[in-house]
Amino acid sequence: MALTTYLEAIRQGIWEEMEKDERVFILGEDVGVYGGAFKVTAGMLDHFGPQRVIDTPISESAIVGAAIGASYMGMRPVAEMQFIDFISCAFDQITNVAAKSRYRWGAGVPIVIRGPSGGNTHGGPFHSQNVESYFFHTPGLKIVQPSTAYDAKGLIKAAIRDDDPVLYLEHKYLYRRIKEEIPEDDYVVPIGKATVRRKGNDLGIITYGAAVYTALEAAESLTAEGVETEVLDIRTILPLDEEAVLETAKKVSKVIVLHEACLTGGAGGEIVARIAEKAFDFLDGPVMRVAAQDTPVPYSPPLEEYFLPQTDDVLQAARKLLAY
Amino acid sequence: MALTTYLEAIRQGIWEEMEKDERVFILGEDVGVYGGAFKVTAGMLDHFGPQRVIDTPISESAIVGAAIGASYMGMRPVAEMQFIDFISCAFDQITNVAAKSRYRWGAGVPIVIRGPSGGNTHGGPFHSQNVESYFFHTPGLKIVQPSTAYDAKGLIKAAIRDDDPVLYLEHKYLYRRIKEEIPEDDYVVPIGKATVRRKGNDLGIITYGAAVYTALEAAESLTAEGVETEVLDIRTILPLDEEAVLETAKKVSKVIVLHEACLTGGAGGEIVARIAEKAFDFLDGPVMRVAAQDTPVPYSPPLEEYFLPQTDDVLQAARKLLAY
Amino acid sequence: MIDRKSEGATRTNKKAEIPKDIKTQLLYYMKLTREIEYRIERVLYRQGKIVGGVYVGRGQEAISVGTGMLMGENDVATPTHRDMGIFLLRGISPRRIIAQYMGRKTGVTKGKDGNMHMGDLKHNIIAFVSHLGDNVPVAAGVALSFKMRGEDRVAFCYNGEGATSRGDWHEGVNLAAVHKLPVVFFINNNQYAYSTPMDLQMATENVADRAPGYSMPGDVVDGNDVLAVYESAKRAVDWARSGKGPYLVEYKTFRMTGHSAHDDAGYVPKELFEEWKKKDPIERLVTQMTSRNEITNEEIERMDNEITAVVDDAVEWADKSPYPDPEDCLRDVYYDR
Amino acid sequence: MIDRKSEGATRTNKKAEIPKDIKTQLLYYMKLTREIEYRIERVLYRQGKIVGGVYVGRGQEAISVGTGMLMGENDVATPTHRDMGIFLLRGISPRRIIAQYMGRKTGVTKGKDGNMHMGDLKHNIIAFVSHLGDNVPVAAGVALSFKMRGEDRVAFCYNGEGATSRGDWHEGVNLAAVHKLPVVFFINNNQYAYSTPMDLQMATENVADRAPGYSMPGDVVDGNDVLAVYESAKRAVDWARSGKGPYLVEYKTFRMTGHSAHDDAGYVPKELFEEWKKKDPIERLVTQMTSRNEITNEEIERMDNEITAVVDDAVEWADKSPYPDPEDCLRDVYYDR
Ligand SMILES: Cc1ncc(C[n+]2csc(CCOP(=O)(O)OP(=O)(O)O)c2C)c(N)n1
Ligand SMILES: Cc1ncc(C[n+]2csc(CCOP(=O)(O)OP(=O)(O)O)c2C)c(N)n1
Ligand SMILES: [Mg+2]
Ligand SMILES: [Mg+2]
Repeated sequence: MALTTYLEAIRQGIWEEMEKDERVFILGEDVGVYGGAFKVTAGMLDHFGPQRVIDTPISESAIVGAAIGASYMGMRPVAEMQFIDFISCAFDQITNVAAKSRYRWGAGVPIVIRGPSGGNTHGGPFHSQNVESYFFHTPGLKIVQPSTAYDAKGLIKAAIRDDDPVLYLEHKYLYRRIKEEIPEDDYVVPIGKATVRRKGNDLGIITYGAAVYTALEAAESLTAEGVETEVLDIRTILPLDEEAVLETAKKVSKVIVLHEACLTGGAGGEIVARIAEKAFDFLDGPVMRVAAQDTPVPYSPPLEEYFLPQTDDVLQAARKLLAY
Repeated sequence: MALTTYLEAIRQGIWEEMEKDERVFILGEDVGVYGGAFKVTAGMLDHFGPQRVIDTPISESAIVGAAIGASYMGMRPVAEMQFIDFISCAFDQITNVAAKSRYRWGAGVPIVIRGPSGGNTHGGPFHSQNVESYFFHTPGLKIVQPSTAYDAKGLIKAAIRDDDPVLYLEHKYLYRRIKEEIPEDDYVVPIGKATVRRKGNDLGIITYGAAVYTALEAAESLTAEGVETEVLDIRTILPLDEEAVLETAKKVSKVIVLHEACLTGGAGGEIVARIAEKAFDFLDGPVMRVAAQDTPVPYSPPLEEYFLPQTDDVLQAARKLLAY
Repeated sequence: MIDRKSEGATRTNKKAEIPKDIKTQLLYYMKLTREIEYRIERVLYRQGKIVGGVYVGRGQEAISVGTGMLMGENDVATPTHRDMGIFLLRGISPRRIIAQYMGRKTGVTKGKDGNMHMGDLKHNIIAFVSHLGDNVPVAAGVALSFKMRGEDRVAFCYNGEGATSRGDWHEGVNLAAVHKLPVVFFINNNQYAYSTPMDLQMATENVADRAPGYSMPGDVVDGNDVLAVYESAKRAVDWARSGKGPYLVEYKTFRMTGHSAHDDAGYVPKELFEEWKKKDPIERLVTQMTSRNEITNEEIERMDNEITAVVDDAVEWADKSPYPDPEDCLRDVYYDR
Repeated sequence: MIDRKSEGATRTNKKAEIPKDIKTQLLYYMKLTREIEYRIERVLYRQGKIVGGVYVGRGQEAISVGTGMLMGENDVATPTHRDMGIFLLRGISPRRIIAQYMGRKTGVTKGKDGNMHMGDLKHNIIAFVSHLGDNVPVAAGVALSFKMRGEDRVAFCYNGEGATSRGDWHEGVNLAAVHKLPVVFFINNNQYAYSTPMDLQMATENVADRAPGYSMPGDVVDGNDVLAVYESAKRAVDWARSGKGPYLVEYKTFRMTGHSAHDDAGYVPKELFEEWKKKDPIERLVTQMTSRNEITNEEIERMDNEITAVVDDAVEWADKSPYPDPEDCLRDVYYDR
């Protein structure tokens, strides 16, 4: 079987759902003729036509608002943010209109908002952000971030079929770097379920998105020191799979929470808080966090490298924790 | 000396700063003739004139954007959101333009964005929110939330004099309910400094805003059970006074973090994470959180009461923790 | 304050063509709207029975009623906070409406949200969110789905003049214009947004002056003349229905109260209230209909009595309705949870 | 593609009045702009020496240069991503600019941000943020401060036609119009926003068609004729400076490249490139000046050589410049920290 990139997996997932369900359509900037800034929607305009692949004006708030309106009428829109950073312009529609709708008046909003996120590509302060933490405080919303091609496809399908609004955060650093064999038949990866990427008993790293690879690299290098590290990829950030988080924490007793977003106010704080409260008796050391610096994402390579959490940072935290 | 309300304290603080510094001006919806929806700017139009008290169109993003632009030119704008809930419409300008400006190109943005926040007034999903957690993940921004009239005045003055953008979150439930004697002379309450509202050795409650009163009530009622509770009012949510947080945590060994915003993704997670990592050895029990339910703010009184963290919820957590 | 611009302006002659039974319905719904709002604002609110704030459309009833009468079974409305008429016309019962204001479980939103923030997809009404202008992209999306599926349906999007300053208003209207979506933007220009007068809200005399900037027709109509409202709405809705794209109609009117129940509108010159009182839309229709012998005083009295009874019943029913259970707080955040 | 509307449209005769030395400067800065962008996009980028993406204004140089020439010492610009001319005219050195693109410590933003995201208050330039349209309320605020303090200064606000779809564009323009703020909105309408053509961006033929919706003059001008650009900008800036409020000028032009360095613009019909190549703003000014004997071939050659030398020097200097220290990452998040 051929290898499928993370990017292609997303494209396949959307494509298949559009084939299967005529309520599904795409809207966003340059998603049509151009196929999207990163080509996630390449070929879709030709195949599905301009009624279902809609190039919009530069209006993120209207993109999301229109998706909401169409979803009220039974459609299943998939809205693209050209870079996820621009989702800030649609913050109001997402948090106030979409997320609260079912709760307020029983009208579900089955929309997907997706876009390229993350750093490590020298995109600077406005093309590198991880925005999950900005939306994490929003009951009614779901947030997923796949780390593998398999999950990328399975989660986009689950997101499209979900009856609630889902933020689907793609990591652009993984788009073409990650390739794997994925099943040709239809499958979904359930929203709300974490997965163990590597088993271990000595230490746990709880993480998601591109940072999963940083965690795996750290885990690999710890083997040499005789340390078996469990890596838990939470995949869904909201609602959080607390059960899986606590299971790992209780098993390994020493936990690092790792994410690429900056530290303060990051989703990591919530994960730590759940562990600190509900697995307290099992802990053999402080729950540590490794994350990006508390600054905007800088542009120049030495700055960005310093900014992002590196494998060495994880190793340093691990050694401190292991020595506990 | 006369008693000054929390609301009047804010008004005095702004007024005095406007008297002292002609760079300070006000803009927002209905801040002029009407004196603001809650009358925080009452009388200012008459006294300072329409050049310095500017009624704007219903354009939160432009209000903040214009404040930023004026601040680049040396002004010190104080922008009002009629209800803080509407700040969602200005999310992009705040997080991307204001907060990153100094970092990106050295241009400070000395603006204050203020407005009535919080629930307990049957305002429903769009007139009751606590928005601090939405902005908490934003390096470059400062966020304060006063709980007393003294702090309300001292912090608004500090915010206006601050060289960085400050979100000043007023709790509307406190506006007219809180009254105290405050000094007539000029003073500031430094941004970034927590304060102990009540000393104690057995238990600590770390909180801010209106929840300070919930904490004090719980503390009072615990005295009867012989428990001395320390209540730490962090006042500044960003940047967090980690030192004070850790000091309380280390001293009492049993900590509850309490806030009115809903639990998941709330600022409480960050506070817990700091304690769990940096005061681990001092803890005699899990760090617990008490917060609002993970739902939008419901309208009907029984729902809102259930939604908000009540003194009883704090007591329940306290007893669990004390039994540890 | 008369029809202006674009096709069919000043077709006052056409008013004669509106059949008597339509006029009677217009009168009924304007009166019902006024009575319900009166009860809410001037009675129940003062009795402390209303939860939260109250916004009414007193003096502006012709707008929601005159336009709402044009809604076909499958058309969809995104009303705003002064459009009570829409809810009544769409068949939301006065009982559920009063219960809504009282925060009861039997209210339209089961106590989850309050006052005008009610909606019901079964009645093709999308609930208003406080954030002004947010309903514009939403209405565009509703219309987009109609266009995609080739359905003969129109979205009715309501806003005050103040809401048009919001970025979302611009984005939504532009999107509708680019894709020629079947949506009509109805603007109630009551000349104030809270305390803010028109000249601090926009630099033009009319909201409709913005319509050409989207290649869209924009009419200015007397919003206190329900027959003019009805006709202008028909023109606009026909246009949208026939696939020509969006249409904007601005209704000049006046808010005969404060912004909300706690606002005494001290900032509004008293003369304005007096001037506009003379233009009361209900009085005007009554005068016109009686002068044409289209309705008798007796019939009016019967109508008034019926309305009083309906609202009495609604208040009584609502007042007896239970509050939601506290634990309902946790329901419906997500599907099936 | 000729002047239109409002005061002074089609004053082509006036072009003769632009003094020779101004024309020479216009030529110099257009050429310098093109050369710097050529070096960045076609040389350094391909050598892998540029960090991140690259956007250039090839073929559009007349706009930033022709308008920027009107900036007085104290006027303030909020340029966007195709306005290199502004930086050069405001005295930001080519050395710092190239260093900016290379992510060096000596770049305008010290490596913190990249490419066009540069600004320097000492030079009265406010740094662009990626989020299109965000600079419009900011420019309004700049102009507000001028008005409040009674200063004789104007804000120059730049955007592409695509950015005008953003809500912030509307909010900012409206605010400026309501308060009659001294700001000029310059629109480069290069007919594409990334791959999106005009007709999918707005329903009107011109961005300027929106100006009346804000009671603001709006001109449509040939953006590839630098003299027309200069004159129209003068008209607009004079208007704003004299306290009459904002002004919008739309420059019709064409993006003679892809959206950014990695985009081959396959979606643009080839004929359009050919058509617009003939309208090259630099060639046009050269032809006009030489035909009037306002410049000799020798002088042009000297100018070209000077520019090459300036840019060579800048590249060399930048390439030798250090990268920022990793720990600089932590600096300047807050004042004095
Ligand atoms: C985005 C936003 N900002 C502020 C408010 C507060 N607010 C509620 S109604 C109102 C005035 C609305 O004026 P207009 O749109 O003219 O409608 P009217 O009330 O006059 O019918 C304001 C400012 C809001 N609801 N939403
Ligand atoms: C809010 C926002 N959405 C999307 C983008 C991505 N983007 C960058 S440039 C561009 C096209 C801009 O078109 P236009 O405004 O016409 O300027 P031009 O590039 O043609 O000069 C887009 C969509 C952005 N920068 N900001
Ligand atoms: Mg109004
Ligand atoms: Mg363009």
